[in-house]
Amino acid sequence: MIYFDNAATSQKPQSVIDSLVDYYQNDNANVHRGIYELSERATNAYEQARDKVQNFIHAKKREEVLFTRGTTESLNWLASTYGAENIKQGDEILISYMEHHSNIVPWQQLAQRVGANLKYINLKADGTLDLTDAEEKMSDKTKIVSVTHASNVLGVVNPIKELAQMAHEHGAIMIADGAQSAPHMAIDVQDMDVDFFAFSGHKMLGPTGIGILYGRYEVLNKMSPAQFGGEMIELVDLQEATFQPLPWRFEAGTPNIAGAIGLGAAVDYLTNIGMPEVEAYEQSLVSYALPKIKKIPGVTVYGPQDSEHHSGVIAFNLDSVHAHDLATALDQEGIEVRAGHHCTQPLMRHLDIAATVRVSLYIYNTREEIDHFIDIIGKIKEYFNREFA
Amino acid sequence: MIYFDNAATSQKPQSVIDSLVDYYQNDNANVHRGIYELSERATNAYEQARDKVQNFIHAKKREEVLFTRGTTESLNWLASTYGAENIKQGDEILISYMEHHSNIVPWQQLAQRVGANLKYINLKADGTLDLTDAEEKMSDKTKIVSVTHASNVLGVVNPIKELAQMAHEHGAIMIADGAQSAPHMAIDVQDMDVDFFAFSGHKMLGPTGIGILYGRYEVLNKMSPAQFGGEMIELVDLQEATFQPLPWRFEAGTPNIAGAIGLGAAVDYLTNIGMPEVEAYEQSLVSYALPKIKKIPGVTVYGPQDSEHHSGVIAFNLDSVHAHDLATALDQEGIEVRAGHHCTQPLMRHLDIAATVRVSLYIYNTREEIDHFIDIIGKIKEYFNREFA
Amino acid sequence: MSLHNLDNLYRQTIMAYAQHPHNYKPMLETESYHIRKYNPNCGDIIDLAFNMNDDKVTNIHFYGDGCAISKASASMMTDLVSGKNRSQITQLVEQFSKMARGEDGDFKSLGEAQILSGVTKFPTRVKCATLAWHALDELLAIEK
Amino acid sequence: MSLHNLDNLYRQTIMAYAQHPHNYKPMLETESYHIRKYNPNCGDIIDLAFNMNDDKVTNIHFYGDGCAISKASASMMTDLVSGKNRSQITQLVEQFSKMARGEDGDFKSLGEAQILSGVTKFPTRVKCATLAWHALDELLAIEK
Ligand SMILES: Cc1ncc(COP(=O)(O)O)c(C=O)c1O
Ligand SMILES: Cc1ncc(COP(=O)(O)O)c(C=O)c1O
Repeated sequence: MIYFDNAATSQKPQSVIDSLVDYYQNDNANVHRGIYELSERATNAYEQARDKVQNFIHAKKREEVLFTRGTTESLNWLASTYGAENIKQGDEILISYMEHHSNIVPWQQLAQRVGANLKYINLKADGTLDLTDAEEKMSDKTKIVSVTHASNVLGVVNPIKELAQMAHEHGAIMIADGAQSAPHMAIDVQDMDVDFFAFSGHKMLGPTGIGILYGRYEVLNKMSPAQFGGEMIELVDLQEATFQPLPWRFEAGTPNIAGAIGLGAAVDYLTNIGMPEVEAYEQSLVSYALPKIKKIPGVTVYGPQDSEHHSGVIAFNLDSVHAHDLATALDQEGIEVRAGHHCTQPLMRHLDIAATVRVSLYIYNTREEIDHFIDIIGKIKEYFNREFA
Repeated sequence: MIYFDNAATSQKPQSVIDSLVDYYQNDNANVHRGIYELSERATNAYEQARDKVQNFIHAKKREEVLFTRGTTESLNWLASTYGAENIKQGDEILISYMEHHSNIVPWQQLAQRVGANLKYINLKADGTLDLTDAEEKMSDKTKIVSVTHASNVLGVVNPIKELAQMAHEHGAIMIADGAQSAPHMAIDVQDMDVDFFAFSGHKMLGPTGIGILYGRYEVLNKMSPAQFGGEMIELVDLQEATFQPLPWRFEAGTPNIAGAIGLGAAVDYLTNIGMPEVEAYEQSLVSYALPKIKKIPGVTVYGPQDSEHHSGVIAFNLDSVHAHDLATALDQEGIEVRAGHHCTQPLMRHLDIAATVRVSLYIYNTREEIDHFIDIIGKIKEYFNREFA
Repeated sequence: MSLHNLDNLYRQTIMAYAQHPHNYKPMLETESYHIRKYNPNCGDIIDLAFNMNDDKVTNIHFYGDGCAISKASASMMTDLVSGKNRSQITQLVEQFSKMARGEDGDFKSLGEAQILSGVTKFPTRVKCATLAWHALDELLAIEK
Repeated sequence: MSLHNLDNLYRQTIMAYAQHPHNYKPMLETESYHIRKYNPNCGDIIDLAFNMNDDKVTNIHFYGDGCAISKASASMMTDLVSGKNRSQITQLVEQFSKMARGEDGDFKSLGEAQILSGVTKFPTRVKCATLAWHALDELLAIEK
């Protein structure tokens, strides 16, 4: 099987699977509560995973790293806590046309509730963010700028650092959706100067059900918890309660302990390879694949046309075979790609299309797989372009 | 090692661990999105887990079963969606003195926000719920009654069906916290006539990071989603969105797919034994353990004093050894118990104590373990009660 | 090559319809019955419209971006129901749903559309085949 | 029986203090410095109070429900700091924290409380040993 759907979720290395088995077989206990050794081991493993993530994204403090279910939950928490507390009627939230639904709908809901306005940064013809438009759409009314670091469709990596600078000049906070960047490149939240950064474990070799919300300490520490109960609590009276310090204040109930440990193992795996190496390898795959895909007659590739500016996500359409028919045919040949709107309906409308096929690559993909893929595409075209009448 | 901390989290059978490994190695893909076969397999496995849970708790429809992170998240969702939409100033929320923080603090927060009143049902001297007090405290102002099905401290199982009837007579909805019941007895949400039922996978042989919110279809279907983005969405315009039908409307973002599948395997494991058999076996352990613990000089057992009315959770104190010192000493002997407030601070104050030791049993515990435990307790008492001066 | 597996799905008749769909034309906005249906799984959109004359469906046509399966299915469906009345059509919709769920039965009344039963071997594509039929079903539920 | 491992923690001196704690008496509510500290991990509560006389701590005492470790630690701490001034005490608190974190150093100034270093082998119990010291630290931070 050739797995080309890594933007949806990645496969897992043996070391990640082993870390889960090892926890359940040898260290299985709840965290932060027991005063026996097993629970201490579980707690250590869980908190070490936090340290690993801290290093991975170059956060200043371990308290800035919160475990969530994934990117979607991280962004929802921001909308329901920071958003609800800081966004008032007439304020503006700025996102872009290339956002994933998870970075659109939470803000829509917030905007509707408080009477704020949700605005969209335009894209240029090559699919990259229009920074002039971003600049124009920012004003002192702008309170939140939330943009994806890397697109899950266009193969674009956005200049988050520049956006953060603009946002901060207008007194807004900067949120980056790192779901498609954290798995594929070195992340430095301090250098990018983001206030929040969200990503998912399952897209970066880790388990399902675990993700990260990074928050700059000063901002995060003023934010109310998103959920209540369990170990996030300090003192409970009958009518009120006080809470633990960061990061535990945001981790209500028994967390996904095995998930965090598995994510830690995934971080280890990626760190062993080196994130610059991961990025370089994927870049070499793209420069191999993109020209070949573009050479297929009748193909339209969305996003930048040169592989230098294109990440490992390649969305395209054939004029003669509908995206879904193509995906089904590829599946018959054991090649797994995605077809559809990729949870980016506003982007699809912006591009005036209903769906695309998407190939998304990761470290275990190879040039041979790409060759085979190109070969099969040719055969599929033939298959569908016979005259059937 | 003797593991007596099952109320915190349970150990996992090999079949549950294998189900995780099998998913990650053979079916790993995202759900509900792919049009290739691997994704279809992942989706089927995930949705089959929902069917298994539906059967396990005897829900009427599969749409009534939502996957969450655990009991705490389930209860928080209820407070932040059903609660926020239906509770107004002056309304009353009724819980009990034996609730876990996760079934207290979300309601406190809601009550504070909207100006509602949070009331507590009294306990009788034996630790059981005072139903006369419950009846008295319910009125037409009562909108939510939320009570634990089984206590995580007192070894009490509450008459949820009776409470639900009372609640419904007053036009309130009935929520049961099933964190300590679902792992240990047959659950029939239709027979209990609850509107919502919450529990955690990790306490019933399943993985961490997965839990259930059951909701009666008519009530659940009127509730707004708790989180937004990903597969819960139908159509997204720039300023608004429409959502999928139940159950997916409540499952934003990539869910804990492996967690759900593992929970399904745990349900299979328990169903194979049979929940009445599980309950009977635990009952036989309690009737063996409780009299022996009560015979220890200087011991105080909290909750019902007769094993017939006592679940597999036994909280006690020794007059001569503080709970933490006892737990540390037991840990040295390889016996893992919990000491502390068990996330029930209001209950601790109600009992006028700071902490207890807690033994909580499960299907893999044995009489031999209990014998050894009793034996060691005696030795520990001797150790601490020497004159050290 | 195992593309011949695809022949179960992309039968000659289906592909012919997909390449040259019947009753495929833009909405006039004057039809008395019109619905836009959306397949949230994939993003496909279908517009379906017709008039009712003497309880009989007339001038039925569809339009929109769709895969071969959905276009062929809409084509065959519009051919099939044209000139039929509500109760006849309701029965046909039921028959088609049953077939698409993979249940057994005698689906002769569906005519050419029987060929779409191959979709049951491709579970992820069932919605493509049923989209137009669901649209029709919703329109018929409206009493005018 | 491996209860003798416990001897690392429950040393004779510690147990003697736990059984017969020094400066263990209820709050008077007239002390100029008073704090209630809570260990959220376990539910233990400690009340700590003293007066300041000429920048010196006097009449220091504690009260509350606690395990042997926390009682012994509070006992030794109150003995140790009684009569000392802010800056002396701040140094002692720092020394104790260092020791409890398992760092190397010369902790002679802590006197008998050095014996509590055994707690570093029982990580889940470190907070029991430090609770009273944290309470003291917080009280000293208050300028009056
Ligand atoms: C850019 C982007 N943001 C957010 C998400 C949502 O991630 P998750 O489903 O893990 O919450 C995804 C992945 O689907 C994504 O590609
Ligand atoms: C009665 C009760 N309710 C709720 C919870 C919280 O469960 P979780 O931590 O899995 O969310 C627990 C377990 O700690 C419990 O015992």
